[in-house]
Amino acid sequence: MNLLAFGIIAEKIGASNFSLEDIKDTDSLKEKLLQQYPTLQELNYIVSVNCKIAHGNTVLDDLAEVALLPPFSGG
Amino acid sequence: MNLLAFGIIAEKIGASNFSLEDIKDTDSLKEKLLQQYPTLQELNYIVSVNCKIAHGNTVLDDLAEVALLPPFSGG
Amino acid sequence: MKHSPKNIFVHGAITPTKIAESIQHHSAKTDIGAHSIFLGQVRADELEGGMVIAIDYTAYEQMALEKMQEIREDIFAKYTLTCAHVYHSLGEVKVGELCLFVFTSSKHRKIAIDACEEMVERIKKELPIWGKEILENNSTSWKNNI
Amino acid sequence: MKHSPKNIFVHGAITPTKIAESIQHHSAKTDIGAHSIFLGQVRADELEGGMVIAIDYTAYEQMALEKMQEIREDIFAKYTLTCAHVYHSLGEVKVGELCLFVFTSSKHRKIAIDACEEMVERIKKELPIWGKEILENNSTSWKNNI
Repeated sequence: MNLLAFGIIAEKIGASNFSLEDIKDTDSLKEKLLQQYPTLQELNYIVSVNCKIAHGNTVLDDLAEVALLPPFSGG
Repeated sequence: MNLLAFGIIAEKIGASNFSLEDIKDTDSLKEKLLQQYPTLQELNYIVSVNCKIAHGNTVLDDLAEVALLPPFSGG
Repeated sequence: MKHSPKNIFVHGAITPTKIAESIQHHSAKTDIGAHSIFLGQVRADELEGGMVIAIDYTAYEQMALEKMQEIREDIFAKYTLTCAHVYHSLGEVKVGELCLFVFTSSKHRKIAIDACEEMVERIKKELPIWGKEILENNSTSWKNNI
Repeated sequence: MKHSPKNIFVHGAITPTKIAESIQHHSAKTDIGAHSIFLGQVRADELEGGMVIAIDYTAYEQMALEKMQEIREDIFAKYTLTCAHVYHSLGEVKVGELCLFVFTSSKHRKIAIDACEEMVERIKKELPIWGKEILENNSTSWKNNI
């Protein structure tokens, strides 16, 4: 599954575009991310699926555009 | 006493600068104005003395700058 | 010591260029985070005598400037502003042109926005300025803010 | 039918000239009586690592444009606006330069002012945009809107 990362998350991961295997939902995504990138522990972020914020645990389709979004700071 | 008139009051009186004799306070000013300019009857206006709005009946000094101000409509 | 009141009156319409220049002047004030601007534009209202094509503004200038100074002092006492600017037209302003420009700047947006709104309300209510609407058939009608 | 979202992003700072042009374009809309404008300016904040000299903005552009379209539709449903425009910078914006321009127009002032303020609040809170503050020693710090 392809993932997009933004802001401080992209900085910690070292990429704004990367992939992870065997992700069935947003909870397992977060778990896997923590295993692979322990520095994410201290960061807040939300997950969007096809440009909509995922509320609660959301099943992920391999074709969905999934993104990791730290707190917004536009303006 | 010299008087300034603005907006629709100046239009009704036909001058933006005119004088009236024997005015001791704002009540007598309003009375005198009505006698001389009966069309003011239908108009709302307030009186300012030296650029301050006169509240209630106010004694007038011959050297004061007295003005007749219809409702404001700036902006 | 009392400051002598700042002039706010400009003859004729306020131009977009003047607004751009005014914004540009603030780029040197690097503690500003937010600007709030209000612009009044002359509207082609349909009155009984026909369409409005312009408004002719007159003011009791000395009283308006003294009152504006008082409003400015109240606003600066209430809000932490970096600066505040007000311009109002005198004379004829055509439909579609600008007659009022209120501009506040602050470190934070809420302060700039609230101060700008309060200034606009007070300017409309308290400044001795009168607008005479000129209609397409050349008849006139005194504007009423109520 | 769903409209395709309007672009709001501009590369680098928003110039006062662009703002003047945007105001000028509204002179033909003669039912407008009031414009409300909000401008965000990059502030020289003092952080632990030193002074902020610029902010580098990035966005999840597609999501931001879709969300902005939703905000725009909500605002038009709630307020009787003639028009509303939003521009946000991407890339580097220096201290003193403008990064956000929100512009609403209406027949009456209260509507334009309230709609502008609500748009600004929602833009800051809901658009996936990130500002990275660049300090004078070239270190960086991710901006936090809270």
